[in-house]
Amino acid sequence: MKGLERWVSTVDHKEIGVLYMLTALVFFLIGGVEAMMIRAQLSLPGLNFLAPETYNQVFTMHGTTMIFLVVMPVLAGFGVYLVPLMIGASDMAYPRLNALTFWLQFFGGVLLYISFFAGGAPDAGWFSYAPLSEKAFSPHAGLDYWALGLLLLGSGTVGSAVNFIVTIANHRAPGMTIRRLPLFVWMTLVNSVLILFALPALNAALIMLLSDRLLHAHFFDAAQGGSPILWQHYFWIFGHPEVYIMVLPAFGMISEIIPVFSRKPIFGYGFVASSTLAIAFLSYGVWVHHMFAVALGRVFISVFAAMSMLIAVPTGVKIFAWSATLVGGSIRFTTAMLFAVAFLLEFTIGGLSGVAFATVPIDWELTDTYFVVAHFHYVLFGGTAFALFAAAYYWFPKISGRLMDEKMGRWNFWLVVIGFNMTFFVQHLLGLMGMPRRVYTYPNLPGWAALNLVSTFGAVILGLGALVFICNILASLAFGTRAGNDPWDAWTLEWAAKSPPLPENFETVPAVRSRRPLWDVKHPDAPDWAAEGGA
Amino acid sequence: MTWDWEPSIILGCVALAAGYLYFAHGRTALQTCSFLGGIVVLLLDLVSPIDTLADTYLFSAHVLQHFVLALVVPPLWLLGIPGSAAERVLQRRRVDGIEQALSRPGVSWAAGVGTMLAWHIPALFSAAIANDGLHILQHLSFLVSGAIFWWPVLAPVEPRRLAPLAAVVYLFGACTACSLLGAALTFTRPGWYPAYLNPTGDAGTLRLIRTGWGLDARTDQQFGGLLMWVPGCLVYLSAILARVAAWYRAPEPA
Amino acid sequence: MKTRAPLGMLLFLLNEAVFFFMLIGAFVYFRGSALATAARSLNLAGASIYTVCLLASSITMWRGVAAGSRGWLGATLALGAIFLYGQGREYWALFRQNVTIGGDQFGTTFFTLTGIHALHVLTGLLLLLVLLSGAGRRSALDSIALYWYFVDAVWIVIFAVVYLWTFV
Amino acid sequence: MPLGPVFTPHSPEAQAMSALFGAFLVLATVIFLIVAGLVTYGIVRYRARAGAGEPRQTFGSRGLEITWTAIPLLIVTVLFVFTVRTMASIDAPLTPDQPADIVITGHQWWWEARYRNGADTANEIHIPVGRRVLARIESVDVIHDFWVPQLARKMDAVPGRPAYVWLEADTAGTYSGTCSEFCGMQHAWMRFEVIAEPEADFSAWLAREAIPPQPPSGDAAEGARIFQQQKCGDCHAVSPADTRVLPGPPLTHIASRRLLGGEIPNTAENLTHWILTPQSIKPGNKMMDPRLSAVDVGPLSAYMESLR
Repeated sequence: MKGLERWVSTVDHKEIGVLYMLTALVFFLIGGVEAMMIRAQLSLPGLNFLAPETYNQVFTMHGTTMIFLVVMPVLAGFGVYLVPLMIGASDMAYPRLNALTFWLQFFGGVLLYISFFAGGAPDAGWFSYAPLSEKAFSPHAGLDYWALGLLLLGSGTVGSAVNFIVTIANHRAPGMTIRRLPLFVWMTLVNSVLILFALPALNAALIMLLSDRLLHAHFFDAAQGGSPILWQHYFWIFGHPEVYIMVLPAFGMISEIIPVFSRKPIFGYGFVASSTLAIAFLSYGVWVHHMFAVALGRVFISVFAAMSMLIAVPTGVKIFAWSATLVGGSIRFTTAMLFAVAFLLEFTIGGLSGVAFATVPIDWELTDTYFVVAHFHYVLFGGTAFALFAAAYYWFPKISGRLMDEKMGRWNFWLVVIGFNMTFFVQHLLGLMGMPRRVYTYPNLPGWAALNLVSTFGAVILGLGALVFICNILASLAFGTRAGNDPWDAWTLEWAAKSPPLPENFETVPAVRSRRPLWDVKHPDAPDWAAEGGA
Repeated sequence: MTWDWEPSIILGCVALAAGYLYFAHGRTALQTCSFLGGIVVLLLDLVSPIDTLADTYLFSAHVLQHFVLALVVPPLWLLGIPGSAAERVLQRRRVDGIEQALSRPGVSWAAGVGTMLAWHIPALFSAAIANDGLHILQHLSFLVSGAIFWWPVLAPVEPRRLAPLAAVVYLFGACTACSLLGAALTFTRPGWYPAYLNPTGDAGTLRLIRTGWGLDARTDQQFGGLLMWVPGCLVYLSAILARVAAWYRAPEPA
Repeated sequence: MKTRAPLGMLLFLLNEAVFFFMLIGAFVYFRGSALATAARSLNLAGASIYTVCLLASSITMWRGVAAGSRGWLGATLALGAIFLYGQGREYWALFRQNVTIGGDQFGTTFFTLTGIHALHVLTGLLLLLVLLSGAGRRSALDSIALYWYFVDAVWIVIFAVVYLWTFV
Repeated sequence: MPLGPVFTPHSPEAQAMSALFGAFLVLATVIFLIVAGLVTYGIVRYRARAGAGEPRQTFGSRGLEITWTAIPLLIVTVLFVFTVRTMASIDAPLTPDQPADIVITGHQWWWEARYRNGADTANEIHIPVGRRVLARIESVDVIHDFWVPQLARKMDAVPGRPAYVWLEADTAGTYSGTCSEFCGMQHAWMRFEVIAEPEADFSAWLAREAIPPQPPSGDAAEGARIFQQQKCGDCHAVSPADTRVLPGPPLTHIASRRLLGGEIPNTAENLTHWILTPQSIKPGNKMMDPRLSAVDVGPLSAYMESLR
């Protein structure tokens, strides 16, 4: 009981970080089970494994869970755990706010899931288009839970963004200038600014939806003078930056991991850092590409198409920078590095198929088909989740003091890579064959059944890979090799702390004179601050 | 729709070019290109059919014209001024005083953004279309306030520029302001500037615009708003990125 | 560290500013279909009076922070309460004219926007009350003051958009 | 493996989209191969060798960085130009200056197609081969999306916001279409067919659809009586003159249609099954169970069969 009380009342950033990660892991399992249910229902045409109304709840909850209860909290968790360590601080700026924002997100998630026991889960998809999400068409309480849960989650996210910005602004160790921030910290900073500008759009839209549903207002119901398009605008003004909110910290992780295992600094720190800014700015000018199938006028759509294509450029810059970091290095293939390299390829596919949707006529063919499903899973699984696997293997020793098992790591990696591509690559083809998304079943048209079956088999393999990951965590916690403070011979400040770190983090923070303070310590003969471009 | 070689504009441009070539010592080839390029763009902006379109038919053409006046020409000029020449001029007490007064970020920001916002007040904008004198004043004010706005970002003399992160905030603020106006124009009903609802121009031109290009009054206003919003922001964004990239290249002070 | 609390509050208010911007945006979006009801049923004179009270409360807040005086803060509290009372009267008058949130687009946008704002004022009042009861610290006062100025500034925009723009 | 509809377009509009997609596919493949090549080269050539120390520390190269910013910028510029040109060639005007030939309305979960001469049908849209017709897309409830992959662009059917698409087929045939925006429980089966037929056949069909069906006789007349008694007409039209907006699809010429509910073949057996247990084939649809006995269903079914 004592232990439980400690975890509930903790304000230590490391413990809160771990709480975030554990919560996310539990929801990942739940979301994963939902994914399996979806794939089971779709494995063959005409199955009745799930009733249509159940299926619609399951896919809605799968999307909502993975986005708001897995990716957002786990990224916040890594940030909360690592940012103070990486900048040489002893805690976040507001430790109690830190705890509060975690619990807001925790209970937001719980609230979402209570809906299952209160007359049915939300079933209008993760973007709950009005007027389908209005009382007239979704009379049960599921969508009220959805909106309230998201409001809590959103408030929590805003709180943690404020906390990150103040921490990074005011609590850096001496010498840790903005230009020397580890890229993960830099991207968390930019990300937090994105959150401050994006989440309020969602919160406003949710307030308006709740007004409609609970107080009989008419923001979004066309029958009463409301505007369904307004919901789309507001949701996507949040929703597209949200995509980058889910992927920028992952970029930051990759920017830490690839250099360490290539034994070289990141190629073009300045370009990687400023391209992040470019992405953040542009991400507010691209939301309409989610609405290209609405008749909004050609001029209007073209302008947003241009912006959506443009945002591919700073993203491409990053891919090239990471790839170039490999060249000339001395690459060690740990599991973390395997996932990071796989990330490069999978994310490139997701990025390129994203440009397809900026190309308006292609969007007019393929939006809302399985091609979209394939695309955003390549971004969010092939991108963010692969980066998160890499990050887990990379930072687990710091958090637990033990290494994760490399042999199980290989199994984890290959099962996930094979399962993931098998599941989602074929979904590109299904989209091209005309299969719309969000269908609980489909006619037996030529090729559809076979490809869906392949996809389902892939999902099983992917699920096994995820299970191996969880087993690896549990086994390594109990029996893993002791890691020592710096198992990877890395360069950022967190590796100067003990593993796991002391409650106050550091006994003494090493001097920071460049972007790689520990390299300078280890190589006094050739420190970065003496090298061209290293300071 | 014709080219309108208005002598006063051509004379002004020629004088400006001559003055630049005569006074701006120590310029590099790139700087010369930039400054003269600015003049050429200005000339095109004012004498090409864009001007006819802007005056009579299309709000969006007018936005384009102002966009060039405020966001393209002044930066090109500032980039074209050699640092040494600027320094010499700034040594004079009075010039220095004026520079000090105008280049305070609050002042220059308000000058640039305020001018842009003020001219879009429907009454003022409509008056400027109707009255030639006011119209010339409008164009000049865009040029001058544009130059004042861009000075703290692109001043030829490094110490007179804003610190990098301050410049980011400065430009981001301007981007937000012009986005808001642009978005308002994009998403609201046409008719902010009634003259463009039913232009009283040549019927053939009007038919070309309305059916050939598919620009009805609604799309026209929307397009104008979008031009202000998106390419406008892209200029600010490019400036931000250039400033940040340069900052990352510069060595960290010990 | 003196600047710590206000920076956090400033960032939070930035988020709030975007939030109100979106709500005001919705009001403007529906303005065309809401204007007739707005012009018919809003009470400009009444609203002007309680708007002045709210603005005055920013001045008393500023004096209160500068002088560290409980009296000025008490005055702020009172003025804020008058504002809420005034708004309550406006709501009541509208209800009696059968203008409700479930009515037309004016009711929908007006009550949502001003209601959310009133909740913010109420939050500010409660925070002040906690502070005056002796539980708060000096740094909290700085943050609350900042919040209060923000809520007042938002009202100026709302007043301009909802009332002044309707009657010009 | 069958090629998808995206690769088998049957109208100039779909061909334009298809061509753009083909070009995009080549471009994306090339870019992917470049990245994959670079990564593969990196990990094969530069894997750690035993005993080797730290490699040379390099921090970047401005030239390279500017190059790989500039080239993608150029590529997307070109792509944008093609995008705008293709858009202009396929998109119908936002507010056309001609009336629509067909008004296509999305309902939860069926499509209504009403022609200018009054013909009104469901889940089956007839068009003439080789002639471009203007379709107006509407919705009466939630957002749907009209999509015939081989013929036309997607168009969202947003309530209160009609939109227009060109509909055209270069070959006679049946093209399947579907709702492509999630619209509730039976989104999956909100499918329909576009039947492109020669001009003469089309005109004949159109004329036939616009006149009321033959008055029923015999068993069918008994069915018509039951139809009336059960108030089926509150939700279903049985005459082109009936222009009310109804929750159920028009049955005016139901016997001439190929499919029931856009899903199963229109046979007497299936029809009987549907009427007996309306919620079994497309659960969630708006039809309430009339709880008819098998005795009543026979004549009702016969009445339906008589509506040609």
